[in-house]
Amino acid sequence: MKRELPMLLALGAALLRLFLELSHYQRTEMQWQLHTNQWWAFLAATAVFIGVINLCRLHMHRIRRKVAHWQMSAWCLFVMASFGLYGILLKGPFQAGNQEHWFRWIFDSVLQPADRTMFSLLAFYIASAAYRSFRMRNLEATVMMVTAAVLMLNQASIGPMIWSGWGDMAGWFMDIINAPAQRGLAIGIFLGSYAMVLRMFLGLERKHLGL
Amino acid sequence: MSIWERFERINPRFIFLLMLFVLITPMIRPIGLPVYITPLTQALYDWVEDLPPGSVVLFDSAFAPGSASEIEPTMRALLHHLFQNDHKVVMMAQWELGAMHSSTVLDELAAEYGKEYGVDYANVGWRAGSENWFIGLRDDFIGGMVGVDMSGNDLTEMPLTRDLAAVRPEYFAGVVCFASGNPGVDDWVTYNPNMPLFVQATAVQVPTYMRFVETRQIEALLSGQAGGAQYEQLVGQLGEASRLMDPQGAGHLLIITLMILGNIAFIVNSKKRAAK
Amino acid sequence: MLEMVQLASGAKWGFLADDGQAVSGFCMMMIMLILTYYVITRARAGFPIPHIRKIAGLEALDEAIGRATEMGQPVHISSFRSTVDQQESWAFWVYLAHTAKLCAQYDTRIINCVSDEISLAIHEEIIQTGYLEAGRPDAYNPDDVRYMSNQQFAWVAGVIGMLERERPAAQLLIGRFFAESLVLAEQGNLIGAIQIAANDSAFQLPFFVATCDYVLIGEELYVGAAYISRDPVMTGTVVAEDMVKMALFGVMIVGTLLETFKAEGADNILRTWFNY
Amino acid sequence: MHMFEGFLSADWWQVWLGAFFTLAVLSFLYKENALYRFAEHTLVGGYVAYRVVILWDNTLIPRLRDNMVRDGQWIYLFVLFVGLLLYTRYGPSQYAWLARYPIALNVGYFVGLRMAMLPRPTMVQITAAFRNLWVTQDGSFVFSATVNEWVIFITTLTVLSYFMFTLARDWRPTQWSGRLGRYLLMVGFGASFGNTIAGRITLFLGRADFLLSEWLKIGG
Repeated sequence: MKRELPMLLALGAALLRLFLELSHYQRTEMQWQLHTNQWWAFLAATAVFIGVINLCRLHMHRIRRKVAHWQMSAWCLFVMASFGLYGILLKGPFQAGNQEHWFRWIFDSVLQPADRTMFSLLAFYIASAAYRSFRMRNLEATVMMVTAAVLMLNQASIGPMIWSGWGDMAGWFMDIINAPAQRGLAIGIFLGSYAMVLRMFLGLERKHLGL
Repeated sequence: MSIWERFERINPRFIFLLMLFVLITPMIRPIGLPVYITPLTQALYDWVEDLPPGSVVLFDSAFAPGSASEIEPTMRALLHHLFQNDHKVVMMAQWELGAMHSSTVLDELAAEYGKEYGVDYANVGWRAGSENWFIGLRDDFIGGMVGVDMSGNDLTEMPLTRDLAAVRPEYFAGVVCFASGNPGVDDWVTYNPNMPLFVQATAVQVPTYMRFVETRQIEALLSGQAGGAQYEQLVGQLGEASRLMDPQGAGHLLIITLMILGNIAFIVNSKKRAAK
Repeated sequence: MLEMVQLASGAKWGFLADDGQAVSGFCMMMIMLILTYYVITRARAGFPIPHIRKIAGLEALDEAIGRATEMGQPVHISSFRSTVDQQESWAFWVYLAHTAKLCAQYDTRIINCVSDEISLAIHEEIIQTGYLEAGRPDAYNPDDVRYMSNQQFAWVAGVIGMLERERPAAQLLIGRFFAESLVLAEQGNLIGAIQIAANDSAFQLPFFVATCDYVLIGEELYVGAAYISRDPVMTGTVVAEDMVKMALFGVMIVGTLLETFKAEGADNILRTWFNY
Repeated sequence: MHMFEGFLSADWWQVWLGAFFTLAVLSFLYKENALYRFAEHTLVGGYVAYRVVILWDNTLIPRLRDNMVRDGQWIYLFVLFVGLLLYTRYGPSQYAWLARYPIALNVGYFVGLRMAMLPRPTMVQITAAFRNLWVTQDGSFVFSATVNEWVIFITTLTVLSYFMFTLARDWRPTQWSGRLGRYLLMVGFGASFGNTIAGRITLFLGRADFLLSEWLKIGG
């Protein structure tokens, strides 16, 4: 029950999906796959409160032990509880409230700017990364740097102003070197990941079941 | 310590500060760098021009607000273009935050052209279940969406969505995927290869998607803000993307200058180290 | 119970083609499956298996954990989008189990930040088992497995805040990353952590290559996952993979010869077969 | 002062809250500080709540209310039960193993998907590697196109040969082509990096544009 059944369930689920995908269920007129997919999507959605439990436990511990910045933990829990309950109870628990004006207003004026700014930090990090790592230490770093520079000048419309053929040169790097290199990488990744999938399928990897 | 040695060990905060200065200045005083239109942007424009009137176009917002600056300009310009030519738009989202963000844009543009919800445009949003959900849409659009749009309206009661049985070329003229990562373009290419696919991607993804363009799995590919600026020019609705192309160039110049100086410092210092 | 759905398109014979690449994909699956089974049976029977070439990043893994132990600082290991549906996550679980066990043996804290609920339960289980196997079940601290929302930049905000406050000496970024790759790697660099990345996304590899100390590129991520246990059966799967790779070299060369020498306007037989 | 137009109205608050959180996050570039921590914890708590709300509204409730109760698909009750087994991890420890069932089902179902679907997009990439190494147009030989085809062909093969792990790894030609493949891969990475910088700068420009034209109301 504890060891064999989960393994069997996993194998059964994998075989079911494999059969559904390869057999092209449209023949059966019952659209079995459509329904099984919907059941599994629902199964995944039922896990949503695990994150809430984890977050509560972590921050409750911090508050109880009064570790540094425990006030922030309290604030985090407050934000989660108030925003979540507001969204769910806004139009009653059985009606969708997420498109309601004030719920969207909070999303647009608090979460979205913070999220976008977080992402925009990349503009600075990429400058310092380029400065620090593009040095002519060895041939590898040098070829990477030169191609990056060519593409950068093209992106900024500066390359084409210097020489009309610049765009073509950048395009050559993208289409003739980059695309096939990506292709080689992708084929390798496919083989590697497929071996990984087969290890899961054959039950060689079962770390996730705690076995 | 010589100036070069100091330069090599520069505090990243100085670089951050320089970058801030270089990016903000041209925003206040624009320079006016030119915009070149690429064939891959032109392809999207031509496709929209050739669509029969009243076509239903599926938008897939597979991005988070984080990358909105790169993607939103094209979405706006394209909505201008579609609404001007009297086409209809159904918006779905492979990213949950994309659903929320794009609905604001869609509502705004629809109001500007006086379009009616449920007749000219609709927003069905995001559902849980990742690929399971996505694959299901290929065969049953309304069932996969649990029968409701984002605000809980019944899809079978709205004139626009009533007959949209599946995400197939019979029902939708094409998909415009606004992608900033996974899930996104790969899902369309893998699970629904029959739909004509047009992509506005963030610049970072463009090199990887070039291989799909070559194999004709993607019909048009717009790259980041540059793509937005180009489309804005084509439609004649200059907006955010066109305005921000100048600081873009300045930022690149700064990075290239830093790279060159960094390398000079590196060479000078390694000569010194070798001499010691 | 199941409703009947009107068929929108013609019937398809799955196993017998008519749907894109189904057949060639199915053949590929059978070939890989048979080869893998053959090689692991040989390995189980005790026949010698070829050694795997050295992968620098993998050797550095134990070293990095050792350094964190010496400095008395935690190890941070994370995969951003570690949802259960991705093969990268499955590979990540192998690394996580290995790292957790080592950390338990060395008495070093291991911090894992998660962005998916089901994975959260799995990661807790894996780390707990690692501590159990090392014989120190009570040293496991559930507070070090942290859920930081499933949204990319909220997650990043939480992680870089954690990096600044808790200053791990080693950062292992293994698995699936998107735009946050550079933020995490640069921030790790600023706090002076030794960094190992393993990634198979062509978008993010450039950043990892530029900023991390060691990088496992593409396929190396999966091969490392097989190799890390030093188990001949696992290594056997890599041999099967290499056999297919050799065969694909042959296919590509023959395909190219056919393409070059075929008559004008004729079809390439191999291409037709592969596309089906 | 243009900044204070519509003082304390909803739109004014929206702009000012946005500006506050933008600046709070940007302050991290200088150092980790209380403002940043405030934004960080708001973001984490807010997004966890947002996910719960959106799943509740769009998946859990419609499935149970419409599909289960209205349409009588009672299988969702069973699925719900299996899904809830995951929470036994947080209960008494003798039942914690029950959580393995939903995990096994979730993972196994995707193992099947990957087995069936992973080869599919790759097949096109394999056939795309078949190149015409002698390009002619209207009967005459085209030099530049031929060179490009050769470069594409060699790049694909050498990059793939870098990923030889067990077989033929000690063979001299494989080693050389593997090394060449690694350099070509670096060229590809350089191209990606160079192309990306534009995108990353754009992200900040979007924020700066917000601060300057919507909050401070200058420029543009």
